[in-house]
Amino acid sequence: MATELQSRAQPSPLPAAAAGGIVVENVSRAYRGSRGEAVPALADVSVRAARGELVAVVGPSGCGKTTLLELVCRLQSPDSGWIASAPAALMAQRDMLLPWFDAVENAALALRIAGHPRSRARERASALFGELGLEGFQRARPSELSGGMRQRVAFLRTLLSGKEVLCLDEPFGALDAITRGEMQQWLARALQREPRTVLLVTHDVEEAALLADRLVVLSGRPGRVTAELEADIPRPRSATDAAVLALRQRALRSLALSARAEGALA
Amino acid sequence: MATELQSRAQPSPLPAAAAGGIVVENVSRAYRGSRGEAVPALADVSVRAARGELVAVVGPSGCGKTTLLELVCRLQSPDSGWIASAPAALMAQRDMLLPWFDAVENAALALRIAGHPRSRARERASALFGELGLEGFQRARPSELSGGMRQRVAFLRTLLSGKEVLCLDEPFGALDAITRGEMQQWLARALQREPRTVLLVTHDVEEAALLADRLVVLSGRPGRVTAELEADIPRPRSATDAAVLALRQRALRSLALSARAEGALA
Amino acid sequence: MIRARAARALPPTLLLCALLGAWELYVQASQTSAFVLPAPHSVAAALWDNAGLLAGNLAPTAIEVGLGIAAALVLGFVLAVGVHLSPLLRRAVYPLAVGSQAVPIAVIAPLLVFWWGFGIVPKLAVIVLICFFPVLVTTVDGLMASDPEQLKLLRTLDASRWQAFRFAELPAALPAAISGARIALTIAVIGAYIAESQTATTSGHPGLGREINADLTALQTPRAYAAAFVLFAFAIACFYSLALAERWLAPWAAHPRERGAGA
Amino acid sequence: MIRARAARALPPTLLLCALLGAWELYVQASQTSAFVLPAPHSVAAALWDNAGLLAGNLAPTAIEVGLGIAAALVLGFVLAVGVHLSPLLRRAVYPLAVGSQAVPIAVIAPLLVFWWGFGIVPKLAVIVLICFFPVLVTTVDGLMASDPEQLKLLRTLDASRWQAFRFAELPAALPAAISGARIALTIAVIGAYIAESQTATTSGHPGLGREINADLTALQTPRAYAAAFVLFAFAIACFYSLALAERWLAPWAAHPRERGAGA
Amino acid sequence: GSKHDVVSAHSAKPFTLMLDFFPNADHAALYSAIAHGDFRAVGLNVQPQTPAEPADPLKLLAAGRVDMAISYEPELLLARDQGLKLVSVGALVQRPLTSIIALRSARVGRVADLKGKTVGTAGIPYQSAELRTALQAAGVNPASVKEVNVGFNLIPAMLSGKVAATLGGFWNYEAIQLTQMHRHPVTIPVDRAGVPPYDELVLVVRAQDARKRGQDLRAFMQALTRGEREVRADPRAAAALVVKANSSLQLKLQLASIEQTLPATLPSARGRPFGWQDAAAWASFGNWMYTHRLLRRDPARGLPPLTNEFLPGEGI
Ligand SMILES: Nc1ncnc2c1ncn2[C@@H]1O[C@H](COP(=O)(O)OP(=O)(O)OP(=O)(O)O)[C@@H](O)[C@H]1O
Ligand SMILES: Nc1ncnc2c1ncn2[C@@H]1O[C@H](COP(=O)(O)OP(=O)(O)OP(=O)(O)O)[C@@H](O)[C@H]1O
Ligand SMILES: [Mg+2]
Ligand SMILES: [Mg+2]
Repeated sequence: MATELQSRAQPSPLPAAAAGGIVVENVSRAYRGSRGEAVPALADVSVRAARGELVAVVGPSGCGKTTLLELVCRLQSPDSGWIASAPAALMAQRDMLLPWFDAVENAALALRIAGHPRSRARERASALFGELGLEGFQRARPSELSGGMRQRVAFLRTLLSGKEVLCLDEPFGALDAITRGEMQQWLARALQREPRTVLLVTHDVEEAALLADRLVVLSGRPGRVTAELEADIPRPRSATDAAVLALRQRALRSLALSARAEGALA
Repeated sequence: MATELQSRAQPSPLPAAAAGGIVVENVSRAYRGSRGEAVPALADVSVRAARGELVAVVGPSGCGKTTLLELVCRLQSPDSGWIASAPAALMAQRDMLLPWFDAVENAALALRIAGHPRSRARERASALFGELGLEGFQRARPSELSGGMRQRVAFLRTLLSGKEVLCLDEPFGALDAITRGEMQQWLARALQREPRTVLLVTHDVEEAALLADRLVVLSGRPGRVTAELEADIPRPRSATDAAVLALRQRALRSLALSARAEGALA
Repeated sequence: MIRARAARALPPTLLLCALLGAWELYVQASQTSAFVLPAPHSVAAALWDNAGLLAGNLAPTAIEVGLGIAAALVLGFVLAVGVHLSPLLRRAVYPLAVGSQAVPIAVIAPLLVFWWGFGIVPKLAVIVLICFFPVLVTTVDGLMASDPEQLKLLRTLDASRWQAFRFAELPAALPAAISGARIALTIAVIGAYIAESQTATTSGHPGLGREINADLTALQTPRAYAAAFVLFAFAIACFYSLALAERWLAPWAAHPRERGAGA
Repeated sequence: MIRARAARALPPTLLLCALLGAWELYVQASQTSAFVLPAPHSVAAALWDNAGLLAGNLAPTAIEVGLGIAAALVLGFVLAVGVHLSPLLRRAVYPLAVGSQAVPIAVIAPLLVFWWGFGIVPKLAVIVLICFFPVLVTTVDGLMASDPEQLKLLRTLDASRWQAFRFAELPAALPAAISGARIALTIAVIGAYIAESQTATTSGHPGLGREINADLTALQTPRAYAAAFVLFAFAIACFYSLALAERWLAPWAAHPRERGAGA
Repeated sequence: GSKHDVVSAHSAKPFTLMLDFFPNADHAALYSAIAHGDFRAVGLNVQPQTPAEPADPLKLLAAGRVDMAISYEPELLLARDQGLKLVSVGALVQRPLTSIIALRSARVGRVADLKGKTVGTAGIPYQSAELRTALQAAGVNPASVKEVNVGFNLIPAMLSGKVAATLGGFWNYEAIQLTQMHRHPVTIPVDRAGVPPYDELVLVVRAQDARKRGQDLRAFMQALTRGEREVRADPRAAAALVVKANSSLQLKLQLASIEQTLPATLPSARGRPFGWQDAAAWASFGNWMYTHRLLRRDPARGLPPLTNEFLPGEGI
């Protein structure tokens, strides 16, 4: 299994530790703003996900969650700190469907890239459309899909990449409560069948409590880890389980605290 | 006040009834699919919003909510039925910020269009950035904003249009729980100061229960109205109010029912 | 359908008629010499009288345009892809391609004839030299303008450079490339004229370009105008046939507004 | 910075040197007549010996290019906007603009001289005729390709047709228009050559185009090549100065990849 | 220019003259007369213009854009056949300059040697007819010779071995050029190969001007005659003036060209002035063009295409 290291500083013993999982250690990242000033997005963030773990990341809007995922997927490099991760697939916040391909072709993109012949790739992707409630829309162009349908196609594309690590950026944000619940169950089952390491960014704390093994709460910009909540709740979980509800409350409190701290700073 | 009528069939006495509000009556709408077949999106939908009312629309993904809003904003015409509405502004599901303008310029777009001089328009929009947690990002380009920040800029742009009717398509979908709560309160206050008619599409039933005067639940594709729930709950509301929780539960049940009905049909 | 088409052809036809009318009036009123500006009616007469000759001369010109543009499109496109994929090529070849556009054909024509003689080859070389450039520029610009977010996506899916090109950059650049092809196709017609003027020909039907030059020196001005009119119409035909082909090549770019909104 | 620039200029310079070397070898080996293909060293000598003359002749040509391209950009752009905003203009004017590209300058040159005499005006007319077209096509295509969702947005904000154009279509089309301007600017140089060749001139410093033709007929082939080389370099300079201007005109389109990713 | 120039430019009448081609040795008399102030002395401010192509001068003359054009006798006859009311008022060169030129390396010594070979022309119809006439006169079937239109690239086409010979180059120009390059051309002027002689370069005006502006034309011819004498007196100075007008030219070649052309600038008939045109020769050349279907109408009918009345000592 290839675990790769990415760093601005000296090498570290992280890769071995990452083995199939994710290690983010003391990572900071700032953007250059429109007037050339530094816009710090992440400050000294450390997050670990062991192999097969699902770690949820919650935090106020603009705190650097998307930045964190792009760092793990090596679309950006950290200004300082180390990151190690097995090959990771990213489901971006905006669906990024390619307008020149139809829905199946978009979903099957990873298979095409991996070298599968076109018809086989389409077949495999098409078979899953029914399960995601997209039956009949295989040949629709992205512009002919609703927002939630687009998101599900993008989700499917990410899953079909077959990568060991999945970075999901608000994967169900455009779905109604019922469809979202179905998709969460579907994901949980899929991960049970074929365990993968998942870094899940979500703004729905309930979703985090339902799916995660661990919750990482980030403060407002620049994002710092303000809390890490373990979710030792047996599966399958339901939104009405007491443990889930309790975790949700704890997470909300941490989130509110970190948001307030930010407000105090501002 | 200009209330305009849009219809494919004979004229009707609707405009008068709409006066500052929205009347959608027996509207059906089908798209043409990629292979030329009809894709019904809305079937015989009737929705009314009196002047100053906030009507929330919930329904499974792909049931035609976005279509409904575009019909009200006259970006599409119905295949049958009547629609009447005061001039309406649309906040689309995807933020549609213009990449060549900075954040304030995007927010101030409606003011520019209304003929305000550039500096005045920017000033007015800029003043609201702090309230939405965007202070300091006035001159950032859309590509330099996080998903939630983009959404808030788009929201601001819609509000600044000054239209009597607002059609909001999942306005807070990309926001974390805390920021979302703040934005909901902000909207509620803004509507109290300056009442407007709002058609709010949301996939968050709690949000609907918190904000709406009435909830319209749509069935799965093609969307039909399966329930209309009155929300006679005094304001300000809180997510923990018993009435809000009860409404939320009722709405979820209707939603689940309509989703199941759809599943039964499929 | 047919009625709609007829309605579409109406405005340009009307405008053309108006222009021709104004031209006729101007010639009559100003008494301009027919050798500087023949009246439309005498051009029309020349067109009618020489229909066979003009048709015979259109054939070789059309063949030159067809072969030349095909080669130019391929060259322009391949160069664009090369320039896009290789920064080295971009820096080395692109400036030379730009400069090549400023070299008068008259300077290199003797060399072309020296190398390839009197046949069609030097003419095709001229057309290619003139026409590859718009395709090159628009395609390079189109490729550079593709969405960086899409490229990020492809990177996370481990797409190779080539796959990123094929799945994202190429389709995104196609509309721009088609713009370039449109320009190239149109100027291919004048390119053929220049090619015929500047390189040697054996006789027979030497092409419309040669015919125009011969008519001009023989002071057969109305016939030269008639031949130019044939080129004019031919260019329009080429241009609009590409517009048709485009819907098939890049349907997602085929002007969504014409499909969309309310449909 | 300066070092980086020097490094950038290296590949084209090396390639140019390699090409010149190959050319020199070819001429020496094949014993090609200097009147068909002069050797680079004799072109270089001609360049050196006639530096003053060439510079003197570049001046009027550069002025023609400058004025001509300015007028062509304005015409192409205004026509594109007109064609885009008015379906009638689109149907009426666009085909004629396409056809205009196929009319040989030689046919209309006497008319231009008849109208405007021997000065710069008919030359500018020729340059405009040649150069407005790429701008027209790319701008029209760019305007048509703007995002229908953005236009929906503007409609809900009650934007007038003109505002929709100004706030959405125009900025979206600017990169494509710049592509067209790039092509136009490059071919303006050859346009000036054609203009000078095809219209009559009084002497003095008649421009590089005239000079090339006079040199060719006087069999001063190396000097014709030297003059062509000046045009070659001039076109490259024009092209890259527009590339600089572009960053200022349409910063959001200035190749995000160069700013972005990891920066 | 000196102060003197400026003053007289005001008093002198502008007179636009369009050349047949780039300024060259054939225009030596013109540039000499300009440089020596001969035109100004007769009240004309002559401004030469260079055309874009050889057909332009007559067109722009007929359209009234220029006052006089230098053209070729065949071109003038064609123009008149097309209905242009133009007339030649003097001959600058009294014989055909157009020649069949071959390189010695092509092993063409006489017209008959062209049999089975490729000949380059500039694609001008009457020159093709001249080639056919020459071939027939030499007993060669024109069908056995391949004619290639090489435009203005006559010499490069020969030097690159693509054609064995060319018809269209001038014996006083291309041939001298090749000689100076040591390429030893074989030169056969077309009037030595069976084509009736004609005046290669003529001065053409509008017929109406020939009627109304006789004074200007007479003055022009008078000054030009003076210029011609100056050339004769000092060919080297004249060559320098030509080179000054067209910097592409080489002095050595222009001087040789002027010297060799001088015999052809004066009429062969004794006692005739510079510029004299032989009406009989014109008639016979016109007839040749007519019989070769280069003209639609017999030029013998209608008004004469030439007049000598403005030459010094002629006319009224
Ligand atoms: N390309 C960029 N250039 C400059 N600043 C950027 C850029 N991308 C992001 N930022 C800034 O970095 C910060 C973090 O952005 P990021 O997208 O990671 O937030 P996020 O946590 O994903 O927020 P959200 O929940 O709203 O999606 C924001 O303040 C944003 O303005
Ligand atoms: N332009 C189009 N062409 C064809 N079909 C379309 C088009 N737009 C929408 N549809 C179809 O119409 C249906 C309703 O779409 P709409 O976007 O209104 O759904 P929605 O309720 O907004 O869904 P979501 O909650 O996922 O955003 C979907 O099945 C979609 O596939
Ligand atoms: Mg984000
Ligand atoms: Mg929607």
